[in-house]
Amino acid sequence: MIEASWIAGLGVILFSIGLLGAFTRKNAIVVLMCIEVMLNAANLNFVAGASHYSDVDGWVFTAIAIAIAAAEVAIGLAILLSLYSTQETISLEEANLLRN
Amino acid sequence: MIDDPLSVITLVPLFMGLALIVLPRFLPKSSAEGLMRVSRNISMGIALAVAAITTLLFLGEWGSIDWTDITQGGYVLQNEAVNLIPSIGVTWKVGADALSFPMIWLTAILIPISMLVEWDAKRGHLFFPLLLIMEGALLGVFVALDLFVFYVFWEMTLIPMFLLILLWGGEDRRYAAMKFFIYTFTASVFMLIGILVMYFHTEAIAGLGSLSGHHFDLVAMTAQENLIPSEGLRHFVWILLLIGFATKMPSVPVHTWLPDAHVQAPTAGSMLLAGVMLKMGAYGFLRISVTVFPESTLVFVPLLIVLGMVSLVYGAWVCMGQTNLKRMVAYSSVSHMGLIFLGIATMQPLGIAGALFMMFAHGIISPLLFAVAGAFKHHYHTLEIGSMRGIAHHSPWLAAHMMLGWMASLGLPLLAGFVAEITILIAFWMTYGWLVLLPALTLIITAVYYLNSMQRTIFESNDPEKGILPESLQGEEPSDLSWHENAGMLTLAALTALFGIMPFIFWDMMSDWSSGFVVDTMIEAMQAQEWFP
Amino acid sequence: MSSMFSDLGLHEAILLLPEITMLSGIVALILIPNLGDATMRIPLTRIRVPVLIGGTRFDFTSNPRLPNHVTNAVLFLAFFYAALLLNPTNLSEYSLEGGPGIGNLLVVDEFSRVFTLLFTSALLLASMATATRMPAMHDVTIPQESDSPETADSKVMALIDNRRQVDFHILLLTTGLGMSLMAMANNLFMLFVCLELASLSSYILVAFHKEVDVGGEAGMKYFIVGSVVSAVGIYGMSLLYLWNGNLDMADLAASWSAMEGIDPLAGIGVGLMIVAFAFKVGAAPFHLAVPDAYSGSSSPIAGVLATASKAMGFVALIRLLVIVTMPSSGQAVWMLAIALIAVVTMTWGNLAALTSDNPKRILAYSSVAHAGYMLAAMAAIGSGLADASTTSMILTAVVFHLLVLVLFKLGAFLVLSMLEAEGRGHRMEDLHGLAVRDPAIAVSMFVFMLSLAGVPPLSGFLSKLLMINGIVSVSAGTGPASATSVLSWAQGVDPVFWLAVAIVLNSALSLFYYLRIGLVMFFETPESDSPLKSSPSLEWPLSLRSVIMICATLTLLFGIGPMSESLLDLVSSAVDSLLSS
Amino acid sequence: MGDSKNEWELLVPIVPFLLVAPSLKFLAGWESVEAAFLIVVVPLLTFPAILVVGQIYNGNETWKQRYKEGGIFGLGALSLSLSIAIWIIYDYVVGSAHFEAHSVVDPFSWLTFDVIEQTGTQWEVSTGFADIGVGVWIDSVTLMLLFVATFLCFLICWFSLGYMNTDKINEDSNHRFYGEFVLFAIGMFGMVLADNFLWLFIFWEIMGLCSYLLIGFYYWKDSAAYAAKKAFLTTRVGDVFLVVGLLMLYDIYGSLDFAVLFDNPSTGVGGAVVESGELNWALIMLFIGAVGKSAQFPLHVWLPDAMEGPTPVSALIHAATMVNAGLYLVVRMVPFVDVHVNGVAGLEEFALTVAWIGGITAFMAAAIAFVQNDIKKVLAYSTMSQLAYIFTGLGAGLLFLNIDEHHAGYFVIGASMFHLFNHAMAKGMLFMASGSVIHEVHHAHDHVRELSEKYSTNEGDDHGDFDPQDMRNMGGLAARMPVTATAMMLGSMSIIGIPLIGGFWSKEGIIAETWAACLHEEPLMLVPAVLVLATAGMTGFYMTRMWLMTFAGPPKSEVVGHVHETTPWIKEPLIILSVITALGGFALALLGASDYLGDPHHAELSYHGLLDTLEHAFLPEDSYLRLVGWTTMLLAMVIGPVIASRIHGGRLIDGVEASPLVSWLVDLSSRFGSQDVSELADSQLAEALQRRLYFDDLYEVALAKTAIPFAAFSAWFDANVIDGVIKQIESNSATGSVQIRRITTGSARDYILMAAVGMISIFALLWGVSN
Repeated sequence: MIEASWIAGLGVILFSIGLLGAFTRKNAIVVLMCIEVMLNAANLNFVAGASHYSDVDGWVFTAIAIAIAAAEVAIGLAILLSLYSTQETISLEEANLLRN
Repeated sequence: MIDDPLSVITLVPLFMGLALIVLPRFLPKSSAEGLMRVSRNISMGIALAVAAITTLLFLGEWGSIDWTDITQGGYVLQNEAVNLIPSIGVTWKVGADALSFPMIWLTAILIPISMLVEWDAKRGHLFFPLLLIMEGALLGVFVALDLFVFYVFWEMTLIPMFLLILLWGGEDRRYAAMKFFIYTFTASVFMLIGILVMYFHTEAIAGLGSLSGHHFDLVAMTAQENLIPSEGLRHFVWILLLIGFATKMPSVPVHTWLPDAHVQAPTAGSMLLAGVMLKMGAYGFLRISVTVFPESTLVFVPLLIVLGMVSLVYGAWVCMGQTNLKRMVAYSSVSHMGLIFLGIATMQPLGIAGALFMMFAHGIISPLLFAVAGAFKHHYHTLEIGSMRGIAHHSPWLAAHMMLGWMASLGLPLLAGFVAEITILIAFWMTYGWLVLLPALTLIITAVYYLNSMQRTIFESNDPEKGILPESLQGEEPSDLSWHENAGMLTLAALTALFGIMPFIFWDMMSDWSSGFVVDTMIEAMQAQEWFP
Repeated sequence: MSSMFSDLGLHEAILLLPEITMLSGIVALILIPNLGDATMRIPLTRIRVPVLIGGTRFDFTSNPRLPNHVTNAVLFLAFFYAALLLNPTNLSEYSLEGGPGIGNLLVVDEFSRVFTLLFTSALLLASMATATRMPAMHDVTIPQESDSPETADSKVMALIDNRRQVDFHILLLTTGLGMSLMAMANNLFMLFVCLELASLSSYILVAFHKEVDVGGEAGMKYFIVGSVVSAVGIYGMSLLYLWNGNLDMADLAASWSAMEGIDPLAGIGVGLMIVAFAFKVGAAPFHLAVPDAYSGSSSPIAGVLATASKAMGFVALIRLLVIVTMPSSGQAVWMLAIALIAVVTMTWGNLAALTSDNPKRILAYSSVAHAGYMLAAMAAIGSGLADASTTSMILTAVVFHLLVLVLFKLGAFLVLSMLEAEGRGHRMEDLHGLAVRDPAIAVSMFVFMLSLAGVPPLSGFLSKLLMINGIVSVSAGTGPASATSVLSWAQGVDPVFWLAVAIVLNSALSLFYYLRIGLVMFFETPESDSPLKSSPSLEWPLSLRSVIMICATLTLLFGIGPMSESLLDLVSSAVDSLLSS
Repeated sequence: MGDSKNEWELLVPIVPFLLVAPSLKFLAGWESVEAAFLIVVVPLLTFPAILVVGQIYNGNETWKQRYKEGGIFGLGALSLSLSIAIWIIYDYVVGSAHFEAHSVVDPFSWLTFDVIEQTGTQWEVSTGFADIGVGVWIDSVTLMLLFVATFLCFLICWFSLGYMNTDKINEDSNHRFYGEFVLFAIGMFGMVLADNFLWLFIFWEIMGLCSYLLIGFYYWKDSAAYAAKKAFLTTRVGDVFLVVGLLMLYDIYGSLDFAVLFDNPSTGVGGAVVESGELNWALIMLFIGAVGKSAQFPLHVWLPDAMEGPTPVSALIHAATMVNAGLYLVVRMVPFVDVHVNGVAGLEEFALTVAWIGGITAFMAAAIAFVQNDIKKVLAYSTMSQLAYIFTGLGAGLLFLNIDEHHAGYFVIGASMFHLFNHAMAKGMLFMASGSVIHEVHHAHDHVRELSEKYSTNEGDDHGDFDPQDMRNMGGLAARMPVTATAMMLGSMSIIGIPLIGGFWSKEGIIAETWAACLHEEPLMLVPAVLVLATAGMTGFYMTRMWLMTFAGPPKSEVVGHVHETTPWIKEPLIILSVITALGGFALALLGASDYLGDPHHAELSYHGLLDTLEHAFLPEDSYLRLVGWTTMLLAMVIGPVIASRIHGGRLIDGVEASPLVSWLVDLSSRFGSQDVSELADSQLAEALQRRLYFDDLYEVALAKTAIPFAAFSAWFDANVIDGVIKQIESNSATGSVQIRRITTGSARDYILMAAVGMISIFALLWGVSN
């Protein structure tokens, strides 16, 4: 059995990748994916915790977190569509009518 | 008879003013117009009633009060404290003593006069109710014995004055109003921190402060032994309070809001600003800083002297360099307010009483000056000194009031300002000796700028028939004062002379207060600190 | 965990009445607009029974304003129930043994109910304002072949607009539901889930503002940044879970105070969660999307973000910082971070608002600044100098501020909303001469501005005063008692004291732009002098104008006098219920 | 115009005023001193009435003709003051029993207060400091000045009725004149009657105000406005020091009441011994005030300019009464110095200062008077010079008293006071006479102009530049104006000190005792002694010159031919004062006025013996003094006038006879031949004298170079530095605001980046704190 700390370590790496991607990439879809990666890092932690503490809650949390992530993506895509319909871009940099 | 006249004179103008502004909007169109027409008369009636009540109180006709017989730290006309926000210890508690009463009377008498002077103000349905609100707020500052309420009223005075400047002010009114508001507000939030630190150190009173365990009751704070134990903190609070009060007074170097505000304010606004609002600073300083923290006051006496001296001397020099009539008078206020600090710094009952009298005398004289300046602007459409000469010919009444006002301001005997100046100077000599030459010589500068201006406005037309008319008049024939301006100014002039010839009307109670204060409170601190200048 | 799913009894149902109301409101919103005269033939018979769903809609259900009315009614009911439940006797009557909780996840106490009040009232105001904001046309027909392309387009647009009504109001109610549940959450994960419910709804609400090009952009930014930080937050929470094996707050708190030093897992977890909540309250430097979101969304929604959403963030912060991670004595580990964030936030907000030329952005930055003030008060709690009563007082101040903020912050947004209804409200010029066009609204706006600035005797002053007072109370006594000079005292005093000075200086700075708004309303000539449109379609006795004026009046009444006292009492007992649990 | 009827019926409103004093005495049974306050109070009520009624009824015919625009009421109030003053003087002189306490009416507590003082290491409420009260103080000095003030106020008001109301230019503004005139009277009466130094100062300032207002009466004239300002400011400088002096006195004695101060000046507050050092400074400070008010060097510059006011004002305020206030103040300091009676020793420096200032001013003013052509300016400098005489005398007296030579001291102080009386009467009359001359010349000029305009249309005459005050336009008026010429002659004689005429007695005493002080006591007195002696001769010269230029010789302009005396309002006071000048001084000298006035403690006014008086004046025992006395007479009577005659003297034109009272003088003046002094007149010295020895220029330049730029700098500093800081904060915030808003780039990527940065900062902080 893999130690919980190893799983958590993987989580750290995933999280870092996600975060790094979130502020380096321009494409909103990619950023959305990075967010998913970060959420998955959290899920890994929950899973690791659940197995470490033998606690059911962790599994439940994971399930709910996945659901939240799904909702988030759905909403995100909808909003990006809406953005695209008005500004014809989904680049985070180019959509900058609002500033200062 | 009303049990609690102080609450009445504070709240009735406040709410009546609000009602007079708000009510017409809810009435049907026809009756609303009718109400707008009479709102001036109602406002005047209320203001006169308040003036009458305070005068009766003063004469002892009402409540049979002996104003010279109030024990130190005691108040008359106190009400049963009403809990306003008991969970943080805020109560509605009012009272008057010899320190506040002259200011109360001054406010009550100045409001109808300033209404009279601007009797034909535009948009009178707003103007006169606003003055009523102003009256309520100003009286609130002077009667409140709860620091929270005091602070609320203190800031509340800003709003009507802000609106007065904005709605009836001169060309550059927006800048002036903003500056006035922000400047004084900023300063008074420092004061607020000071008040809160004091609040934090109060001991609980039963039934108050359920949330914090403290209260804002000034009387109890004064009575509490050693309110703030840490000396450094005490000094810090003292300085925080001073920032608020010195800005209001105003003292150099935090005075620059005043000339701008004055130049732009309408006549009635200037009159109240100079007459009463500036006194709030001195009043608060005496009421809170000096009374509650006598030890800190002693420590900071050198600071007071520096502030006072600089205000006085520097203010006078700046005054001399002004070309705008209202600016000049405004700076003369700065200069005179400096004397108040000097009077307090003497730590003599005489000097403090002189400072009190200065507050009162300046409260009569400066409204006269601003009424004159306002009338000058009104009739000649200019405020530049020297652009109009020989007004003694065109407007003899205006010239006469101007002369009297300026003479009173430069300290001519038998006019109210002199008593204050001479008593402060006597006390100052007793404590500081030859340093008195500085304020004394400033009296010459004061005379110089007033006389220069007089020479170039009242006199010098080179022609007994015409005089030099300013371009701003555009060929119109200038006129003399209208009846209501004249009536207002005559009242002020009469008061100036009355209190110059018979200063004892208010002097006795002021002297009594300062003696009581120094003997009961200050001497202890002076001996503890071995304060022997 | 077993009790978590214990059957909900009548008592619980009553305790959760506001939430149940909102939930049924959502259901009703889904159903009611679809009610029609559709019938269904009972199979094998010729009897057609009306099934009501589908078919030609009734006159009543085809009213495009119906969702709005329903939402108003639902929110008002929820507000009303929450107010009823606030009565402690009612609360205790329906409480179960072992505290007023619903399982381990929710706790229904005065604290959560006060916030329900806050959320529902904010949403109610926004919903009422929306009636004037979102176009809705009665009796729109489907485009016919004979229509010209323009007519057809406009008919389509009108149909879409009518359809959006329901979506919008459902989202309002889900936001309310999420927030309200979130205030009751007793478990960190529950808290987060509810927070996400509200947040996700609010992302859409922000993007809902399709009349302008920037609506989508605003939604996108708010969403992207929000999602990133909530991912960060969830990750932080997962770290806490790893550390403790449990996300129950009481349990976390116990472990936290039992911990020797700071466990890195716990520390990092808390730090990450602070990031997530700091975004919600709009604290620097996580606030950058806030002004964009406010200015891109419709004003009522911006108002909700500035009040309810911010309050939600603060509830989360209070739970996390005061309940979970407050050590029994000494300075909290997060104190310095929060204090610094507070100072940066208020300064940034005020400074940025100074020269902004968009009233909505100004209000957004002002909202940021206010978050700074409240964070400063939180920092004072964390300084470890506050005893129980002072903590309670500071929290009271914060909650009180959040409550009255609904009146004058949302009130100001409502005024902007009225302007927006005529396609304006994005430039300072749009406010020009408002006093000429509608004096009552201009005066109300002025009152809101003064209250935001903290001018007595308005409620904004009282709340700010309470916060400063809290800071002063904890810190003023810390200077060395033996200090004989100001300098030596100032060196000795706890740095928390300077937070009060920072607030004061910032208040002064803020006056500039608040007064500027007041000035342009009164002293600039308006671009048009037609009177402001009142809300014609708000078929209540109340028009939006009177709602705004009521807000202004309450702003004054909650500032001084008996009403403020009763509100303070309410809040302080709510805070006590939080702290005692 | 031009009628010579005296409108006696106009005086009817005065009668009730005149009846007040008798009715108080006989009907109400008042003591005279009880009525003393009325001297001030009645004018105090009259002056606002005149001003307000005048402003309302301005231009009304009845008001103008019947009430002389308020002049009649002013005259009434002043007559009341005069009658009560005479009543008091009568009581005092006849039976002074009830005056012993001086301050007969209990002082009224004006300002009450406490003073705390330090005793050792304790602060206590002091019992030594008295309240500031107000009351009436009467002694011989008071009475002498009270008489001078009330009497001259009354007469000059009378004179004004003729002088002011007949001039078109004053029309519709005479109520202002009379109102301010009466206000001035209040100040003067009040100052004389005040029983403490503070009230003395208060009324002193009131006079200053009226002086200012009346000099600026012709407000539209730039020169008048400037002169008024100059007068007020210059005296203000002195007043400020006077105030400082008051503060010091109060600090020393704990009171400013004469009763307290004079009772025992050697013990101060709480019985402390008074150090001469501080007292010396206090007295010098007070004296600076007196210097300003009495136009002494170096604060003398305002007086000549003050002649811009109407002539009655010059006569009353700037010659006869107000300028004496300084002298009065110095006389009030006698008890401090008088070591014979409780005085403080060691104040010689103060005495010397007084004497020196007096000597310098006397000489300087006389020198400048040499070259003045404006008749009023000559009189102004003469006033300055004569006042300086009195200061010198007082200085000598103070010196004597301070070294316990009290006999000589009392005598010279008495002589000084007596000179004050003589000078006031003579100079008041001289000014009125000059006013008469100016008035008539002016009218004649108007007349001539009307004629010339009627008959010759194109004649380019320089009428616009005609100055009716310039003596170069006069000459030969002795024939046209007999009353005026006589009055002027008598007045000049009194000022010069022609033996037996009023001024002689007093001037003799001053010069002799100054020399005595120099020779016997204090060598430093030499300078004032020499200067006053020289001035005696110079006085002879310039007074004679003035008279001769005006009245003798051939007319110097065509206008003179049309001059004649018109209104009796002007003539009557001149005649009264001529009599007083000619005989009153002599009579009083015989009654021992000098002793009486000098020593309020002991002397009585009594028949003194003609021979004693004459002997003291002409044949003092001390041979030095005899020499000095005769030298004075020689200089004043002979040398000065003879030189003046040689330059300016001459007969009238043929066929014109002066009245016998003055013709002898005209004749005499032509007997000494003539001398051309045009070369001298062009010299640099004359130029310097013309420019008033450059003092005015010096002050002007000093002000323009220092005060004005400094004020402008202050205003600049305030607007740009102090307010600039505020504005800087404003603009810096705006800049900062723009900068900080740039961080909100609009790119969501940057926002996430910022959030990440924030996150890392939080980590760092948490990590830092937990370690």
